[in-house]
Parts: sequence; C-alpha cells; structure tokens
Amino acid sequence: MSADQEKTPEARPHRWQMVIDLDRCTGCEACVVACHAENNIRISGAQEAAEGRAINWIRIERYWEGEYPDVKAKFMPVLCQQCADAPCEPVCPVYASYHTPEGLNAQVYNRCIGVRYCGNNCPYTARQFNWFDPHWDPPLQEQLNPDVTVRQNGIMEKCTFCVQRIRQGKEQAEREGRPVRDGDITPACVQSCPTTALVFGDGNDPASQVAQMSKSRRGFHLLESLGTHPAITYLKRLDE
Amino acid sequence: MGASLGSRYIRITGLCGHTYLLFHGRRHMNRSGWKSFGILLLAGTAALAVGLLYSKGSADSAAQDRQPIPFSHKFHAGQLKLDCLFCHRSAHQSPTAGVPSLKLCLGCHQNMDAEKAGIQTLLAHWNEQRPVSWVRLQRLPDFVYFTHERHLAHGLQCATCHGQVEHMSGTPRAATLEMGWCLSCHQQRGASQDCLTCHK
Amino acid sequence: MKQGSVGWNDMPAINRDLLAPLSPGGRGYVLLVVLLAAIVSAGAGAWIYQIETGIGQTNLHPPIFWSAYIASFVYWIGVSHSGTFISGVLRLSKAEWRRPITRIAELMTIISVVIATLFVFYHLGRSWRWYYLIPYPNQREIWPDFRSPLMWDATAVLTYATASTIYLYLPLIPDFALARDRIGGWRRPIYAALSLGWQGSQQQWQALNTAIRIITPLIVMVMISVHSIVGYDFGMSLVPGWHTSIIAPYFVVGAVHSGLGMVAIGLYLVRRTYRLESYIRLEHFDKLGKLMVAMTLTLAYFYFSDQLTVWYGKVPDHMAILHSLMSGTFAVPQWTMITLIYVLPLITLTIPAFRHWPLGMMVIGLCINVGMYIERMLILVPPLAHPRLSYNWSDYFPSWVELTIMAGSFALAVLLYVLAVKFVPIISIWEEKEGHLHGRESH
Amino acid sequence: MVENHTRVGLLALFPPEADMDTSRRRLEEAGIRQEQITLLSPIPLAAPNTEAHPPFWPYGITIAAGLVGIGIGLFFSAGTAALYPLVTGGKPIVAAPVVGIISYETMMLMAVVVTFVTMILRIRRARDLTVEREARIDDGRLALSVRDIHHDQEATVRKIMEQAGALDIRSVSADLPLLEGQPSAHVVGMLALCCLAMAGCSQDMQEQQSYQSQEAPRLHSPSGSIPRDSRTVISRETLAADRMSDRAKELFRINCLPCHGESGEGTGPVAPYLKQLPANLRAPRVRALSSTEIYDIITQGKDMMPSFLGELSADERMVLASFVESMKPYSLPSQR
Repeated sequence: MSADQEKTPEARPHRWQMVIDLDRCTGCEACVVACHAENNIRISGAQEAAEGRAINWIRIERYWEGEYPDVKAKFMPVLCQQCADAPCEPVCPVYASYHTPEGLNAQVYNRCIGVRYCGNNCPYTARQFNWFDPHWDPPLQEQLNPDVTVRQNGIMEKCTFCVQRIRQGKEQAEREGRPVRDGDITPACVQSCPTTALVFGDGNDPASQVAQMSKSRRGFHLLESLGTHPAITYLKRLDE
Repeated sequence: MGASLGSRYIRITGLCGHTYLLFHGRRHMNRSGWKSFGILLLAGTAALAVGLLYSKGSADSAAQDRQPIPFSHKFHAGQLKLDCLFCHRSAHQSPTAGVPSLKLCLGCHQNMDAEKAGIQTLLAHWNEQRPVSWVRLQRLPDFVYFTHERHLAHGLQCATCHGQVEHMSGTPRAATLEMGWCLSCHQQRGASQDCLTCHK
Repeated sequence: MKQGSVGWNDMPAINRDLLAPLSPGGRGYVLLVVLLAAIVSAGAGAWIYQIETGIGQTNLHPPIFWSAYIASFVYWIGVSHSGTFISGVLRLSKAEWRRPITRIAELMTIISVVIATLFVFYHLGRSWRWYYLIPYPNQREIWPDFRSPLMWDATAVLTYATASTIYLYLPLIPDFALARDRIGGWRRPIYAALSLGWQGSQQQWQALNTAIRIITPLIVMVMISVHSIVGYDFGMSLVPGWHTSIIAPYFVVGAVHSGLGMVAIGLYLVRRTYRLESYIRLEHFDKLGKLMVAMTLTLAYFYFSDQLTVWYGKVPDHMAILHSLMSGTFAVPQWTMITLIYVLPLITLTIPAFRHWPLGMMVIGLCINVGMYIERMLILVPPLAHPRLSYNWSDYFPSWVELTIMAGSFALAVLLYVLAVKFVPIISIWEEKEGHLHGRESH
Repeated sequence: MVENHTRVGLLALFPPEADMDTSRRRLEEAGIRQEQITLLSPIPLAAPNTEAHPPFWPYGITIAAGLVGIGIGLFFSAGTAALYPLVTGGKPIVAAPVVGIISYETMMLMAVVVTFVTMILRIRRARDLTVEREARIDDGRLALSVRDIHHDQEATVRKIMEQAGALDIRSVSADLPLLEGQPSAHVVGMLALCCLAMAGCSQDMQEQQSYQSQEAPRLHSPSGSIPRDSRTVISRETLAADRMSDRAKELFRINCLPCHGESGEGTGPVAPYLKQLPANLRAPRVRALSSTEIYDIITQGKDMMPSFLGELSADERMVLASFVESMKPYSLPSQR
C-alpha cells in the first residue's frame, strides 16, 4: 500500500498512542475544557446539553458503585480510541473517515456529508455531530484556533489527537533536522491534565513513555472483545 | 495537470472558479440534439443559480487584479529583478508569504522621483499612516492547511504555483489551487498524500 | 385462430370501464388534491427549515444518530415491494388472478421508491453535497467508498428504481396507445410520446412479451437484493441489536408484509372510488389475504428466532435492548407493533369470511402498515439507544419537524398516487382483456 | 425501386372470428411477400404466426448487457484504487464481497435497461412495417395491414380482404406521416449532466470565524505581549562558521542586491531610479567599517538606505554584516 511509501524523516512511521491511568484520574475535567479551547468545539449551551447534544471530544464517564452511603464514583475519560481496526472507517460512503498512515482515525470535515453511519458504528460513542451551526458570543470568537477548522452544521467530528499539534511538532523537528522526540507533541488534554493521568507519544518508539506504560500489567483496552485494537491503553485503578 | 489529462478530458471552468473534467467525446448534433442543448443550457443555468445560492461568494477567488494602487509585478520582479522574498518576506519562514508593509515600500519609494500617480497615492497613504488594502487574489479555503515555508524548504520555486509574475502586468491565478491540482503535484514529487497533511 | 366471441365482445366495455377513472375528477377530487398539496408544502417547509438551521431540528442526539428518517426510508422501500412482489412473483408463477391488481401495486412501487429516496436527502447532514456519492471524474480526484453499505444501498436503490420504473412502463405501452387513441386534450401528445408508436402488430407484441418475460425474474432478484442491502446497512454495523445474520431475510419478508398491506388498502380504495367491483373481485381480496397470512407467519417466525436467540444467549449488551423492548422504555410501541402486525392479521385473516370483506381487509392492511412503521422505528432506535458503554444510554421520540416531514412525505405519496390514477389506467387493460379471454377459454 | 406514389398500403378491419391464417395464405399466393403483411390485435395472439423473427434475440443481448454491467461494477467499486491513489493507512479499499455486491446490482441494472432499450428499438422498427395504426382494434377487432403494394395488386388484395369478411378497408398512401413518440433519452442524459454542474459550488467552511493569516487585524495584541514564535537570536560566537555560508549569500541576494548590485558596487537594477546612488560596498570607506558598524547601518539605515530592523532578525543582520565585511576590496580605479 502507498502508506508504506510515505516519506518521513525517519524510516519508521509514527504510531500515536495514549495511556490513561485511571488511578490518577480525579474527574476534574480539565482535559475537557482544554480540548474545547484547542479544537474550536462548539458551545452547545444548557438546553442542548440537556438534550444530550453537548459536543465533547473527550468526556469523563462517571459510574457510581455501591449503595448509599457506601457510594463510590469512578471516573473514566473516554475519547476517540483511534482504533487500528476502526469500525467507523469502512462505513463512510465518501472517505471522510479514514485511517492515516500514522494510525489516526481521521475525519475530513469538508468531505463529510453527514450520513452519521460512523457515529452509529462507533462502540465508544466517541463521534459527535454538529446539529447546528456553531456560534460564539463576541469576543469569544477571537480565541478560536486558526489551525483547526470550525465545523459547520451537518458534519461529524471527533478527537484528532490534536493533529494540528502533531503536524507542528513534526514540522519543527524537520526544520531542526532531527527526528521527533518523545514529549515534543502533547495534545491539549494531556498538556492540561494536572495529575498526568494522560500520557501521549509514539508507540513505535520503544523508548517512549507511552510504549513503556502501555506494557503495564494494569493495562487494558476499552471493549477489547470487539477487536477494534484501540490506540488508547487504560491502566486499571489500583484498588481493583 | 491539464497537460497530463488534456487528451482525455475537456476542462470546463464554472462560475465559481471550480474546474470540471468531462470525458471528451463529441457526437454529431441533430436538430433534437440542439433542442436538448437548449434544455441543457436552461437547466444548467438553473442548477448554477441554485449552486450560487449556497456559495457565499468569496470575493477573492474570482476577483480581478484591481488593486487600489496599480502595482506591477512585471516591473518590480521583472525589470528591477527584486526577489520575491524581498517583499513577501515571510514565505520562507512561515505558512504565509505575507504582503509587504508600507514601510518596506517606502524604503525605496521615498528616495525616488515621485511622479507617477500610483506612487503619489502610495506616499499619501504613508503620510496619513493608512495601510493600503490590497485585494487578495491567491487564497485557499480556510479548511486547508498550507505552508509556504515547507514548500520552499523542499525546493519549490514561487513560479511553480504562482506563474512567472515577472512577465505579467497583473497577477491572475496561475493555477487552479484546487485539490486535484495539489494532489497531482504531491503525487509527482512523492510528497504525502494523506488527507490530514492538508486538511485541518 | 380460436377466439371465443364472448371475450372479444367484452372489450369495448372494458375500455369504457377502465378508461373512466382517467376522466377529470370532481370537486371532491380537487379538494383532496388541494388538501394533500397543503400537507406536502408543510413538509417541504419543514425540510427547508431543517436545511437552513440544521439537523438539530430533529430529536436526534448521540448515540441515536439515525431514527425517523432512516426508519421511514426502510419503511417506504418496504412498501415498494408490494408492486414487485405481486406483479413479479405472481407473473412468474403465472397466477391469473394477479391481472387486475398488478398495476395498482406497481404504481405503489414507483411512488414509494421516490418517497424513500427523499428520506435519504432529509437525513443527510449536508444534503446539498449529495453528489459526493456519485463516482465521476472531478477535481478532488476522489470517488465514493464502495466499502460502505450505504454505497451498496445507493447502487441497489438506483437499480431498483430504474428497473421498477421500466417494469411499470412495459405493460403500460399498449394501454398508453389505447389512451392516445381514445382520450383527447392536453394529455394526448404525452400518451402519444409514451406509447412509442404502438400499433399492436404481432412483432410488437412479441417484443413486449419477451421483454416482460426477461425482466420479470430479474426484477424479482433485484427486489430481494435491494431490501437485503437495506438490511445490510444495519447488519454490517457493530450495533448489538443490528448485527445479526437474519436481518436481510427479515427485512425482505417485512417489506413484503407491509407491501401486501398497502396493496389491500389500494385495492379497496380504487375499487370503491371507481366502482371497479366487477374487476377487483372478492376473490382477489381472498387470495391477497392468504398471501398475507403466509407473510405474517414467516415474519413472526423470523422475529421469534431472532429474539429467542438473544434471550437465550443472555449477552448483556443484547439483553439491555431486549429488556427495553419487552418491559422497558419501548414496551408500549413494541406490544402495539406485535398486536398490529402479528396478532390481528392472524386472528382475522385466517377466517375465510373475513377475507371476503374488503373493508376489513383494508383495515388490516392499515394495521399492518402502522405496525410496520413502528417496527422499523423499533429496529433502529432501541439498539442505538443502548450502546455498550451504558453511560451513553438514551431515549428518543421524533420532533415536530420530523413528524411534519414524515406527514408531508406520506401526503406526497398519496398525492402522487391520486394524480397518477388520473393519468395511468389503474388496471392493465390489455392484460385484463387477455385474462377475460383466457378465462372464457379455460372454462 | 419503384417510386413511392405508385405504391399504397391497405388496412382492413376484421371481426375477431375472421380466419386470418387463410387470408394470409391467400395473400401470399397472390404475390404479396410475408414481410408486407402485419396482423394487428388488441392482445397478443397465442397462435403461431408466420412472420419471421429470431426468437433468441433478447436473451443474448440481456446476457451481454449483464456482463458489461459486471464490468461497470468492477470499474466503479475498484475504480478509486485504480484511478486515484488514496492513502488509507494500509487498509485495503477494495474487497471481494463489496465488488460482488456492486457488480450484481450494476449487472441487473444494465441487463434490465439494455433489454428495455432493445425492446423499444424493436417496437419502433416494427412500426414501420405497418401501414398505419388502427384504433378500432382495441374494441375487440383484428386488423390486417398490407403495405407497399403496387397499384396493380391493390384490387386483388382488396378482394381477398373482402372475402375474408373485412368490416372496413382503408387505403393509405405509402409515404407515411411521421408518427409520434420521439425518444428524448439524450435530454434526460443532459439533465443529469446539469446536476453535476452544481458540483463544487457550495463553499462550506471556506471562510472561518477564527482569525486567519493575512486578515485585517481585529484586535490589537495586549501591550507588552510577545509573539509566540519570535525569531531566535544566535550568538556572535557561532557566526564565524556561518560567515560565508549559503545563507549569507541568499540573504544578500534578497535584501541587498537590488540596490547594491551583485558584486556590491552599488549598481543594482534599482539604482538608476533612486535620487542618489547606493553605496559601493567595496569602496575603502565601507571597507573601513567594522562588522558592528555595518550591523548598525543595516539595523538603523543610513542616508537613503532604509532600516531593516523590522524586516530581518538580529542574527540575519549579523550574518549580513559579516558577509559585507568579508567582501573583497574594490579593485578598479573609479571610486564613489
């Protein structure tokens, strides 16, 4: 396939991966806010949020365990798992959803016509749809990230692992004539996590932190039985 | 691209500046052929009208090179042999090539005999500290990620995409700047054809 | 040459009877058309509103990305199976009783395929970009992805729409020629163009009959494939309630079920309105009723097999859906559906006397269709509402925009039918004549 | 061939009981060829008729069309891979079951459509074999059309028809008026093309709300803020290595050459248009300057020369200054 002929400075292509340590996650939602700010995610407002239409590329799923008063809240950040065998990709009739050579499940916004099949076929409900045109009360539109398209109504969107940051990181490395180093690239959620529960890096680099951590004995994948081979490894909580 | 496909396709450029490729195959037209041609024309106009309703019409894509000051690339780049990068200074270090500041224009022009009307206007702008609102002619849609820096770093010449402006009095679009045009060059030069290379 | 004189002498009467519906309608007809047009424009207005503001005008929300529009699409594709089944399968099996009802059913096919296609456009987030689904040389240098079941669907529906239009048109050619000769006014040139210069010579009859003979088995195969592929849209996905291998045959049988119900409604209304009692006889309702019993039993069998497998397997993801259907959120529509499409038809249609009661047959047809509409919604919504990560469980009911568009489309279907009846002889005249003759000869 | 006006067609209406086979035989005995005779009926007649036509014609065409359809299906479902190389991260974009399904549908489509078109052509061709249409057949009659008869034969044919029990016999001139029913397939085709003309006219997301480069400023940056990617400054120590590098030459070519000329003698292409002549960088006056002083001139400007403070970064100016300093002294006698 042409993917193998991709010309990157290094011989080996990247495979972007993330590790989420559930033991460190406090459910503070800093990642959610950072993601909104970085990726121009439309602000839905209270009404739409109540209708279940709030768009979040990363969300903190909260599960309650036990009976009152012995209740425990467990948090799990869920974002697009960037599956290696993603169910969302082949069902797109227009190639808006496809697999990049670096293992991302990409969404090309201006190709999308909004059939929403990918949304149905994502077992993680990670894909979001723009039900209306986005709107920002002035002067909030001034904080929009010019490197990320503002999605209009009628198209699907999802976590990109902050592909604009990946692109910048790779360009900077190329400018300086060196390979991308571990830690050069951090998606907004990873950068903002106060407990460093999220770790991002190149899984093909055996020395990277993400490759080391994903080998942990606590590691598991979300809905592993479906065979989607996610790029995100969760680490179990220690009390389990 | 036109050259590589020219033999097989007819190229039709629509009102919005988009190019369509049609298989080239003319048949003998009889009377009812002309009748259907008339219907085609009518229906085509209707279809275009509907299409235009949705196109908010970006002024720059089809705009004529009518600048507030009659600037000539032919003179500056051709006769004076100024390098493109002298004015479009950020092309080799940033995604955008940039338009020269008034100060850069004045660097030369305040030391010249200001006879021409255009130069008078330019000086007037400078004296009033009012920027010149140049009309933008070369523009990609905002959902496209394009960087001049990477393209120059890989040895592309300005003229490859923008044409030989040193021979043009105006600066019309030398290329369609459409996806197929970008892709064909990426294919030829073995550059990445991953969608996310250019789509953001 | 053997011509029973009785049959041949019937012909002027048949012409008169069957061309009569083409005469201009009265005040009631105009009133009906105006009323339907009003509902259609309401639907169109709702659609424009939805395009202008966004798909958010529906009540969709994650994880329910498909619902009323796709359910309606599936339903209308299902209704379209009336024509091909009645006309295709019965023509193949040379069932004589099909003659007066084929045209009524085939017209339903075309109109419901058109309506179904409309629902695809209602559903698209950016419907003005629909042409991304067509493979043609373009400046983007990219074609659609045929791996997507939706592309299979698009291809299949295109084939089906084309084939069934042709299939409706073929036996119409001699009838258009008759109408050309007998009906004046503005319609004459149209009939003349559509009759392709038909004269009734033996070469022409042979060409027509051969074409019909070839196309009939083909269209039956297309019919089975098209609804299977509509089923694959669901079956190919990972969604728990959808990912089942029975879904394709289940969809096909369900489609025929609602199609037959629709034919019962159409038969009753056409017969009553145009006093065609001597053509659409009680015998037809009886035979239709028997077919409907067979379909009800087949569908019930598929349904039972599917749900039994789920229930016995006890896979939690699947059980969540089954619970919500049997006793949870969706219990009321679920049991209504079961009553309407299984229980009521089985109770009534198995009684021979009932099958000879046209009004009753119409009511059962109506029940089946309402039930099948609910059934399509229930195939879509409960599985989507119960994704594997239970954090995202949800609920759904159509919004007023969705309901208006659905009502508008329904009105459009009726309107098209009502208009078509004034243009197309609703009973195939030459086939009816042929049937009369064959009938006389065999008796 | 005999001229048209000497030949006529005869159209006779018969009751359904009429024995058409006998009449036909008698006509043939009278010297009328088979293909001149057509029998019109309101329903297909089961009786075998003697009009010759190959019975197999449509099946072969249908099968051929189906095969072409399979080809079309293959082309479309595998076309993207063949025509447009797509990057799909190593995932296959052609799959056998998919190709099968698409080819099945296109096969059916082609088979049905081509059979239909063949039938239309045949119906329309058969039309020319009949003198004229006879509307009264639909009331349960038969009609016999004998076309292209010579005047001499007309009476014989009429007689045979009358004997067979014709209800009415019409004589029609042989040059027939054109019948209705012009196919308008290409109109439909062209309308379909028009739909394609809409392609690409919508401009969704082309203009973003976010602040884009080369857009007029909306807000001023807060005072005291620093641009995110300010250009780096390199220390003087590293300059020596860089001194004669390509970078310096490139910077000189872009920024200095227009006025100072390629060799630095102040004879650049812009020079003739200026009020004064630019400095000769090889003149002793310039040669006497240190690189720091040259740096200052580049930064601040001098006389006519504009300041390059905003245009070049500090290290770029430094590189340039070193480059100018290293230029060889002017060797020709004239001096500026």
